[in-house]
Amino acid sequence: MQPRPIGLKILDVVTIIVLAISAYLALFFAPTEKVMGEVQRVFYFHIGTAWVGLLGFVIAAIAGIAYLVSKNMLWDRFEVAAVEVSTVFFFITIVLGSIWARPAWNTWWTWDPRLTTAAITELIYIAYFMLRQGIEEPEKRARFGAVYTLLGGISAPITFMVIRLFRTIHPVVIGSANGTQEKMSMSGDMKIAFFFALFAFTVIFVDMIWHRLRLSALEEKVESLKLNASM
Amino acid sequence: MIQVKKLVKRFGLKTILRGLDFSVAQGEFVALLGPNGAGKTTFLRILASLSRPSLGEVRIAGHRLPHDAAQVRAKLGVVSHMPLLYPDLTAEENLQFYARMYGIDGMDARITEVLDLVGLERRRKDLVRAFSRGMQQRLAIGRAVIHNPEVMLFDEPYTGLDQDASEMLDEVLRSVAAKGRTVVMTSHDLVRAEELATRFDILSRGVITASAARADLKQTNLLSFYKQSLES
Amino acid sequence: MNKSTPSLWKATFAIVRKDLAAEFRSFELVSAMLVFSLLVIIIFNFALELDIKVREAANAGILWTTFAFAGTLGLNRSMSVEKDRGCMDGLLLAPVDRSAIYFGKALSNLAFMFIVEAIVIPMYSMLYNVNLFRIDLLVVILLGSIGYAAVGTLLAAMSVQTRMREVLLPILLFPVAIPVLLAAVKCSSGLLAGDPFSDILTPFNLLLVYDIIFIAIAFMTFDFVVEE
Amino acid sequence: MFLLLEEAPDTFGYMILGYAFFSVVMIAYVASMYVRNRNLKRDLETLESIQAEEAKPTKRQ
Repeated sequence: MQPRPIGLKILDVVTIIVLAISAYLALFFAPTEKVMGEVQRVFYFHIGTAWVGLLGFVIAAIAGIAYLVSKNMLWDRFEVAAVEVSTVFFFITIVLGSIWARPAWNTWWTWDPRLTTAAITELIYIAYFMLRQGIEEPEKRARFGAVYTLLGGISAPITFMVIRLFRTIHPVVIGSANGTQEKMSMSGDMKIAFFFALFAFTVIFVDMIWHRLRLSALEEKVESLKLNASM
Repeated sequence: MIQVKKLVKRFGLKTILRGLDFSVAQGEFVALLGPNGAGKTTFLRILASLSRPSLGEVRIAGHRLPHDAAQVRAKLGVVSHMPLLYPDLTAEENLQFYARMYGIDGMDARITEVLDLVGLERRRKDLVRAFSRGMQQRLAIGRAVIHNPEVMLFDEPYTGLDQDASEMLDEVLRSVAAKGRTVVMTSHDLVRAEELATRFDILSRGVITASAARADLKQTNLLSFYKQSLES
Repeated sequence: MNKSTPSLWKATFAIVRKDLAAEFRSFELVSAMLVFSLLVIIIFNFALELDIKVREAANAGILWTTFAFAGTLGLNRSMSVEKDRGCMDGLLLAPVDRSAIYFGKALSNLAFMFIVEAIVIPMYSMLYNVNLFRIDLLVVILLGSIGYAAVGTLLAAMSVQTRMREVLLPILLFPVAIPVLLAAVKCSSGLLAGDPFSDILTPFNLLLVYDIIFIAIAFMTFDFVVEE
Repeated sequence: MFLLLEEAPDTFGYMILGYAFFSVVMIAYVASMYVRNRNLKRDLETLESIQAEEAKPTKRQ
């Protein structure tokens, strides 16, 4: 594989810097929340990872459609990279949410729409990798993967809507909360930490996708050499 | 009847067919010979419209693949090493089903005709489950000719058949091929191929490496021709 | 002998007819689904200690869990029949549109689900003394089964082509089919609790939306699942 | 946490747990990418050397 391109090297450094700044803002800069105490500080990273987790899911579905239309393996690599990185981030989101929920709601887990949808989405991701694992041909793997991300990408929002009919106790962070839900109010410094976390995780996400894409390219190269060797 | 130009088929990174050229005139019976892994089945699946070419041009009876797949399919009969039959249906019901899928009018008369052709008229009402391998394969041929196709593709039709069954199959294949149909058959059974085909093409490493008409093979026999073309 | 390319409708119907004819000869699939359904119901009965109070809340959930599990059996089996003997190639060789194959298989899967439901529902009504024969409830069951069979047929066509085959189908299907199952449960439990129809309008609409979207998606992507 | 004890509940431990978890998963993921990358590079080298030698290739699995 070629050495890391200069752009990626710069991005790696930037990623570490923004992660450090975001951690500083979340841990020290933002004021302690009155009701929840220190644990509220995980919220910044919870939101950051959730945001890129969802972003990755959307990117994967779009890459899936692009693959089916163009049959260009580059889109397949994009899809895999997006799903894999998102799976990691979404897993963090769910666990951080759970850690927050323990003191807040006095339970590690609640069957709240957001949490449940997140968990189901994570299961769709895992099913996606199991599907790919079971297919030898790269081209078929790409096709099936694309169809499945498309199905998952459409069913997840409907899942959310359906589960919301049952009940919710999740706070609404942005947008209007209706009367039954508690609304989290943020001070100015909190908002800085919040928006910086969103920005920081977007940068981290891009950096990781880039690395994952390079890994896929290498995988493909090795796979093709192996095939030629065994012919 | 069949023209193939510079056909390339890749599965992901693996290239199976590498710029294959091939053409068959109407009424020819071409045996496609070659070692395992040479791409015979892949090539036949492309001709059968079951697999898309990665590059190159494929024309069957004037129609382009994969673009005009529906027109090609209507003129194509395929016999593979799998019977493509439903074991829980009778011979008649299997043929009825495929007749409906091909939109054939006067279905019953045609089914009788076909069952006669493959010598299974007396087993018409029997479940395919109870058929021997050879009978299943004959019924599979009946299934493949139900719509009176102009072009027929046989993919290793003798797989799993004993001597007697193979001989019976020979007769059926010959009578099916006799009606001016164009046939392409893959096989690694040189004896069978020699009896039926009018032309022999060798497929090796994704291209046709040699071709000989039956007439040219008078002096030398098929086996030595086959070995020579693989070595070169 | 005349021949013409059959219409989408005729080809679809031919496939359904073939599947039903094979099934009515052996009853393998329906009987397996049926026995399995009854076992699920019995297990639930003891696992949940269903006294009258719990049962009223749980009826809808038990019914749909039963249908979903039994449905998976049917989906797997009806696709492996095509795959094992190469019959899928036979279908693909016919001069019919790919969507005819999808609709044909989806309709026969749906028919198998209906047959099982037609036996499970009266039996369940009898065993637990609830009346499930209500037109509104039957409509919900119809819509729920349609959505489930629509996605299930597509995913079964995928899973039979993988190394894990039958094992993979529920793993692929359940997370994607959760909306249709939950919406159906919500509708059914509302109806069984005697709520007016206006109360269950939201889940009912979601059920409809899911059906329409997923039939459309499956119809559009089925080509990609069977082509090579 | 000592300062804020009267106003807010003591949830300092949960916060530490959260960030510790985050760090562990991120490090694990980055490490997995690194390991996969290294293994692939090693495979690549082996395969390239095999090709260079034109030796009879063995099927790797």
